[in-house]
Amino acid sequence: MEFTFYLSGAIAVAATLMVITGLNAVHALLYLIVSLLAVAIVFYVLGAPFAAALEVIIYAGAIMVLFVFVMMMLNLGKAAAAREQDWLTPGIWAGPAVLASLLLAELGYIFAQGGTAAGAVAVTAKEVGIALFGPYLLGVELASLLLLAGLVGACHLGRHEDVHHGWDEDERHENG
Amino acid sequence: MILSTLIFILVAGGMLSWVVERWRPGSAKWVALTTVGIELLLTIWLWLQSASAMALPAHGGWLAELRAEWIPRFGVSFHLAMDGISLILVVLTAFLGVVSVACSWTEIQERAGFFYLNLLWTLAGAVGVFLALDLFLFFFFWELMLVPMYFMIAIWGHEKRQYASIKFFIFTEGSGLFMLVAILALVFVHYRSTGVLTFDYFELLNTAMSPSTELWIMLGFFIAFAVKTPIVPFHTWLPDAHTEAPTAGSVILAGVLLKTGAYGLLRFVVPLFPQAAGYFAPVAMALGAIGILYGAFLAFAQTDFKRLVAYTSVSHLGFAVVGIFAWNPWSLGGAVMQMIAHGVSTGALFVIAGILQERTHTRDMHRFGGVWGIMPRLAAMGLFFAIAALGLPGMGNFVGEFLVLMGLSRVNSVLASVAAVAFVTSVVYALALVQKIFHGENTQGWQLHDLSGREMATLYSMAAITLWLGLYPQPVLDAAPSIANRPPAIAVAHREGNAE
Amino acid sequence: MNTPPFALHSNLMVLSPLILLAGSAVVVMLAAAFYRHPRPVMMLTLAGLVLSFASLFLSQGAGSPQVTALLVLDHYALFFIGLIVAATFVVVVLCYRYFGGDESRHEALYILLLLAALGGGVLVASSHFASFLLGLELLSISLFALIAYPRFTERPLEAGIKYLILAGFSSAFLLFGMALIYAQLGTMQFAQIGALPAVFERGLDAYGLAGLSLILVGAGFKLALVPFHMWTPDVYEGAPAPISAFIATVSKGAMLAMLLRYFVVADAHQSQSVVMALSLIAVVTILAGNLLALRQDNIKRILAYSSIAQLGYLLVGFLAFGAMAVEAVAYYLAAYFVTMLGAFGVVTVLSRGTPEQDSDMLNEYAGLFWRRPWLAGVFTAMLLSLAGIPLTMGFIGKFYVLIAAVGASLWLLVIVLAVGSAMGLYYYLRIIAVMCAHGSEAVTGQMAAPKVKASLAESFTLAVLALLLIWLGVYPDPLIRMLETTAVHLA
Amino acid sequence: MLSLLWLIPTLPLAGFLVLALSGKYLGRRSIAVIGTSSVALSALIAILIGIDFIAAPPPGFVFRQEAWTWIAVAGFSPGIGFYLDALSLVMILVVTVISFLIHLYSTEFMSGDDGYARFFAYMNLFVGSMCILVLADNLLFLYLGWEGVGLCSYLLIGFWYRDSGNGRAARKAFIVTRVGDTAMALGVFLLFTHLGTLDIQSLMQRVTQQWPEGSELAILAAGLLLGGAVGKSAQLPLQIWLPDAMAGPTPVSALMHAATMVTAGVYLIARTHVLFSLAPPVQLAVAVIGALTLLLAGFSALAQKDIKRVLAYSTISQIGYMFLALGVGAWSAAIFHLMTHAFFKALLFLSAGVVIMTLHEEHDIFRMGGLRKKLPVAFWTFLIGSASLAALPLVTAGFYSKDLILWQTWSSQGGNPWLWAAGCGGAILTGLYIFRVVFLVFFGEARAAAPPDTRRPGLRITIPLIVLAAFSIVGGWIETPPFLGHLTLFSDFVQHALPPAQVVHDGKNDETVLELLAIAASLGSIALAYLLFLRYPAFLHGLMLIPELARIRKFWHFGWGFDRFYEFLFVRPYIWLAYADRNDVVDNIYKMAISFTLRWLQKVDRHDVIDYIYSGLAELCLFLYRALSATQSGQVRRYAAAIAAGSISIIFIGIFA
Amino acid sequence: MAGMKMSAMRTAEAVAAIPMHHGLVLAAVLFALGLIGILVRRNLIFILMSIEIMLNAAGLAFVVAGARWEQADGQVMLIFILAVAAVEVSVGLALLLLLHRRFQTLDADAVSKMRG
Repeated sequence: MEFTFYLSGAIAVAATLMVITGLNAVHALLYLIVSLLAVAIVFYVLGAPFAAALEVIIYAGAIMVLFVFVMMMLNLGKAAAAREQDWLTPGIWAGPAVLASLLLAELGYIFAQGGTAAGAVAVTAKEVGIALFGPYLLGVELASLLLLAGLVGACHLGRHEDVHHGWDEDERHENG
Repeated sequence: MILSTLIFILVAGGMLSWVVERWRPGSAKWVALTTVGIELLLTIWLWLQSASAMALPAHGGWLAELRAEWIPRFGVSFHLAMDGISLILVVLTAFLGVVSVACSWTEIQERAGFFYLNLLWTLAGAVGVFLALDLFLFFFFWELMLVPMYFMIAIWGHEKRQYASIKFFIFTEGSGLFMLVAILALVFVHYRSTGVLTFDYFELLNTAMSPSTELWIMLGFFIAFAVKTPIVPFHTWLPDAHTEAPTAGSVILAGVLLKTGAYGLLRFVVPLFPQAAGYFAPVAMALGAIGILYGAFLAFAQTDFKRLVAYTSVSHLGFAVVGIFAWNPWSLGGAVMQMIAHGVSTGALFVIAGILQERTHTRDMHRFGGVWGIMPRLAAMGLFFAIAALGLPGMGNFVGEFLVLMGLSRVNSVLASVAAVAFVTSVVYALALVQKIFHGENTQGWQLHDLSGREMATLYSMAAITLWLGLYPQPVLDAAPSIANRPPAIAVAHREGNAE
Repeated sequence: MNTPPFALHSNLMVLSPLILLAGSAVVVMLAAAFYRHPRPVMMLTLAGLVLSFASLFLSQGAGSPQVTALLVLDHYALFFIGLIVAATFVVVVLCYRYFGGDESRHEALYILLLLAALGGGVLVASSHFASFLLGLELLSISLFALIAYPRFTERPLEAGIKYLILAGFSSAFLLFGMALIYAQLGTMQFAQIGALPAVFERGLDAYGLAGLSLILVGAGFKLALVPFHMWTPDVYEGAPAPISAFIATVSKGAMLAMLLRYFVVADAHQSQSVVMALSLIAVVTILAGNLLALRQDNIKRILAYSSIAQLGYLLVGFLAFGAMAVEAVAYYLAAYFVTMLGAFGVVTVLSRGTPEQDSDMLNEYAGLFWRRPWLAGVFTAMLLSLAGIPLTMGFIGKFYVLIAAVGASLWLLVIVLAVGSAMGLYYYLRIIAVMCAHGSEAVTGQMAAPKVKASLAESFTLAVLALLLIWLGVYPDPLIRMLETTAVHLA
Repeated sequence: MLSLLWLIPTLPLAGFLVLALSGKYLGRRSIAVIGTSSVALSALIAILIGIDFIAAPPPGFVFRQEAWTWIAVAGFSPGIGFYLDALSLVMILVVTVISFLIHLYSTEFMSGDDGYARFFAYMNLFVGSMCILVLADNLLFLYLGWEGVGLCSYLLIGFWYRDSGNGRAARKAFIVTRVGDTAMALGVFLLFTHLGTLDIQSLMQRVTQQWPEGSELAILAAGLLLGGAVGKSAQLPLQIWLPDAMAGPTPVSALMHAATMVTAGVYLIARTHVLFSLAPPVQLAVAVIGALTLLLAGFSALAQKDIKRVLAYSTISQIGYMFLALGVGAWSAAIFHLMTHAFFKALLFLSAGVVIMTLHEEHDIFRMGGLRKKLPVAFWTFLIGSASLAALPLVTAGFYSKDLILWQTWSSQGGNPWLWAAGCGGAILTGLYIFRVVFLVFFGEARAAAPPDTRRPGLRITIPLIVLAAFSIVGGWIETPPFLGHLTLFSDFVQHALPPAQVVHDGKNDETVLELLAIAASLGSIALAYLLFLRYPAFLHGLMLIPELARIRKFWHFGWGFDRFYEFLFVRPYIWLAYADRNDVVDNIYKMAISFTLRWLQKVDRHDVIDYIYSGLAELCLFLYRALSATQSGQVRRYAAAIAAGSISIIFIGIFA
Repeated sequence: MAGMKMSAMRTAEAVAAIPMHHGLVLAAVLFALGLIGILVRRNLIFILMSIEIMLNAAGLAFVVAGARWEQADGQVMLIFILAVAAVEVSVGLALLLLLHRRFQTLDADAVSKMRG
């Protein structure tokens, strides 16, 4: 079991690395899905089967599908990949890499202080459900409102045509 | 009640003149004049009343007092009180208020309503400063009077008004923040030792502090007052502000606002921190003496009339500072006298500069000369006040300077000798002023009409007051002892210093 | 989880302000779907806000303020919810004409505003990481859409994208920090975090410190503290003026209130090092905020930088910790709300004549004093309040903060505050000076800014704000009395 | 009668006020009437009071009158009060009477001038101030008069204000005397600090009670007062203002040199003689200063071309005699000489004024000559004045006073032969330079560029001349040396206020010998002048061809180079520094400190930051503003990087601090 | 295994005993990679993906911590994070589409007109 954790962890890291270095957005997205799936396995190994399932269904499923849709709409081709190639000059990596490694070093230092304990029992879907609709009831309600906000926002922003004048003058945009 | 009336009249008068001007242009100045006139009458009435009251020791020197709850959470109350020194400064403020309204009469044509609003509110703030005995309230007024003054400079000022107004505001307001911090520190020191959170002057008067704490807190106050007074090297805002302000602004700045700084030293710094002021007195006196000489020195080299006068203010107020920190009856009397006399005489010089500028649109002294030939009355007045500025006996400034130096020579005769050099340097600048403007040849061919009746009334009354102060200064001097009678430890410190 | 005994009725009563906000969002949405005209929608929104505000008094004392582990609607929370609701009210009033009035369809705006207000309300009432997260995100998500609301105009879009990326980025930090604290203690409830005396496993206290630091990053982003401030000017400039007002007030205020609660309840102020870091941030924030504004020519950017500096001042009060600090922060926030709403309100009113870009360049304000004296007067009052000049709430606020800080002997911060305030005077005065300009300078202003009359509602709102500013600046006692009880409840 | 004392200064002051306020509306006639009558009245009152005083002396030969307490602060209570004793009576008589004569003279002399009212206003103020100075009962009030005199000298020297040279001379006068005044003010502080009063009489009492002779404080106080006296009386080293003061109208010079102003120093020392006698070193200094001044000024007078400058140097020189007398303790001799000098010097100036007026403002004696016939009144009066100045024996007032001084310089306690020798040398010089003028101006042939004015002086000019000439002759007969009847009216009278000189070398023979020597000096010098300037002028011309001598002459002409010396030492540096610092060095320090910092910082950014800058501190802020602004790149990735960096720092502080 | 706590009340299956800090290190690494992604990429799609990576890493950290304490709270938080991520992505993608429509680019640097 432990081995599964480390293996899937390694896969997640490798796949994520591919995501951030990838040139082709669709490929990168696929790597991201791989990474998410690997994380789902980690969840399972850690005794969180419900989380693992959600990770697969919502994250790797629903959210990533959104990305796919958008990419299909934009229809990014070879030109996009070439532009990525231009943007990703080697020099650009140095600063972020330093920052990230500093952060990692700090976090690593913290983790090295302790935290060797481990959970021994899995937390089942049932327990999660009880928690969700017990103490976290209001959280769920809020999450629904959060989704509502996202819905309204995305709806407004994504609206293609707008018959009214005022601020949203599509004509101007189309002419220009 | 009368005290809050003094402030309220000005506030209301300002509002009224603004409103009235919108309703009927040209009437604002009448409203303003009436307001300051009433104020002046009230204060003079108070003064006459007080002459008897001040003699009574039972009053503790306080002529009137008003105290009301304001912000109980901080122990802040609306506490006004008036003793002799506040009284004469309020009288001065009211008088210069009349003068400044009079000298703006024709100068201010644009947006007169708003101008008089600002003018009267500045005066209200100054009166508040002179009357407030709650440190919060004091600070409140202290900052408050700057805003309308800022507007006066920024809107009705001369060429570099933006620069000057912002510099003025940042210097004074910024230093005010140090005072605020110091006030809070003092309040908390008091709070920790007594458990009472209060900003009341009397309560805070005898707060026990460690010497270093006392020194630091005192420095906070000192910086604010030093900027306002101004004490070299915090004076650099002053020449700009005085030069760029409209005439009324310069008059009020020099006559009233600078006095708030000296008043602060007198009312707060020394009484609240007697020991620290004692340690610090040599430094402060040295700074004052430097200011006396430095201001006179720089005044000589100026080519801008108002700038010259501005530097003379630095010099004159240096006497006040020295007098306050020498802290004996003579020097204190001299300091108070100097404050009043400087207010009138320098105010008059600014009025003269304003009259000239209104007619010629320049303040550059190179472009003047021979004004005596065309405006003899103005020139005579200019000569008179230049002479007052150089401290000729018989004029108010002399009494102040002489008493200050006499007091100082008791404390530190070397410093007194150094400061006395100003007797010479002041002659140098005053005569240079007279020479460059009034004497000499009228090279520019100015053809100017002499003083109008209004201007004459203004200047003559100021001249009369200067003479009166010089020949019978007793009413003013009588007001000063109410502070000096309470000799705090600074006097002891001096005495010890002398003994060594 | 130690859920209090379930008492539906009283809990609903207690929750009523938030429920009403959420409910009105839903009602507004439905109304907008059926009756597509902005005016009734706006009216409904206002009604919802008024109701929510009214229910604050209902909520108070209706029962135990703790509703589940997530929310606690104590005095403190109610005060800030009231502030948020009132601010939202003002923003809604400002938005209506700004976004085109009756001629334009902008119903979604009101839904989003209500939801954002709800997010703010949840944030100030949260007593648990989950509600912290959800409130924060509710606020952020609504703001993304609000900032980019004029969708095809360039600057709002840019601002929206920037805000989205950085908000997501910083939330990730925040979440990671929460996770670390959770990993250390096994609880996410503030009160329990504060109450847990011992750590079960040694070596874990660094988790807590790092977690707290990361939470500060997330909060610092929302509060625009240096060095997490960089989005602020761009977003303020890009966002529509009323929305900038909303970001400046509700978003920041809610986060600060929340953070203060966290620090006090979860005993975070015991961590010396984090407090030190925060002090450092305060110093840098004050200085950088003021410096950045010095020669800025865009009013909205100046206000943005100024708001950065203001948050620095607030942080000084914040770092005093204790009853006085809570009061100081609350008062200062109230003053800050009034001031920022007023300032952006003026910008909003002036911007209506310029569709492509808000009228926010300094030269457009030249001579405003003579063209539109009342508007300029209000703006001046607001600027003076920001500068902390007496007669305004800003002065009392700064005074309060200084009292708290001096009481806690935070000398360095006090000095920096003084220095910063002195610097700040320059750019506030610069604006005022420009507004006072007359003659040729003023002509450019006249050319640049066409005259648009303020609507009655706008004028009324601005007048009320200005009066409030001065009334509470001269006689702050009523508000202070209210705050005293607030502080008692929290600390 | 005595109770009218206060009117003496008040009347001229009132005249001043009337003329200053309403001079514009008055005609010339009424101006002249007001201006002159105010002084005339006060002279009249002075005379009446004098008669009263002598006839019925008040108790203790002292009369006091206080109008009101001027300043009263904690024991310091100088009043506006007058003090009349023998000394001040003599002074007040001299001042008012001579002033009246000069005023009368001026009504005609100045009749063509624009500033007629202004002139009389100033003159009245001058006289009023001088009366205050003389009558003041305390040092502060005296100081008021003292400064008032200084002011008026400034106003009157610069009376013709259009010419900037006059302004310069006027300012020089005021500033130089003010240097002395400052010393005096310090002396006043010192006296009050240690003795607790400024009332002159009680001060003198306390001085004797509290300070032993030769005590440091006494020396210091006397020295400081001497500073004031030296300034006002134009003695070394502050004598430089007086020659330039000739820029004013001639009556002003007369007034200043004869009655007012320059005598103030002498009066001050005489008034406070008790203090000076307690400070022997200072007294010696007074004598030495007097001796040196009289010699230096005598030489300078010899080298002048301007008739008024000759007279000016002569005044310096004569005041030197008075100082010499004061220095040796011959108080009454000094005052006596003061009086006679006032007569003949006023006379000299006024008659010189007639000459100058007639020759169209010609001052150069080498362009005059042969005026004896054309201006008989002027000639005779000038001659009388000169004779009196040169101490022509027996017939002139100057002889008696100067001889008294010379004798007491030899004989009194503080005297010594060197001082006597200096005085004698000075006497030779005096005769030489004044008769040089007489011979050049009135004898020989006319050398004037333009023909002289045909107008002849009217009565208002001649009457004062004649009266003064009479005084210059008669004035000395009230005090005569032993071998000439030994009248001592003057010293007897004055001794109520001033003690007689402590004579140590008594002896009639000595005195006679010395008197004869002095007479010889006087006569010899006149003869020498005759030979050199009238008889054999070629000899002198020949001498002047020797460059060394010419250089010495030039050196004397420029008053021994004092002017240049001060110019280089004080004036130029002050002006230079002031102008260099016109923009306020403090402001610049702020700016410079910051621009240095900036230069250093600017290695990052070569752009000129200083251009935009308002003020110094703002520069730093602006620099930081620009630096910080640069971070606001608009690129979201950079912003994110800042957040990341910030988080790293916070965590670092959080876990490691 | 040290510190293991068996709850008799729960019928639970044993899980692999992964020390908490190992899980957290994994989360931190993923977090750091996401961070690099945001700082390096200019394409908005990649930036959004990187944000997802970071949020996911935070979620992972919660689950790891929840596992350590054997509580459901960690997973509950993950669910909330999922919701947040979903909403953020949806709004983000909507903005991305707008950007593309307006500028025909996905370059984040293209929208940097406002500065200073």
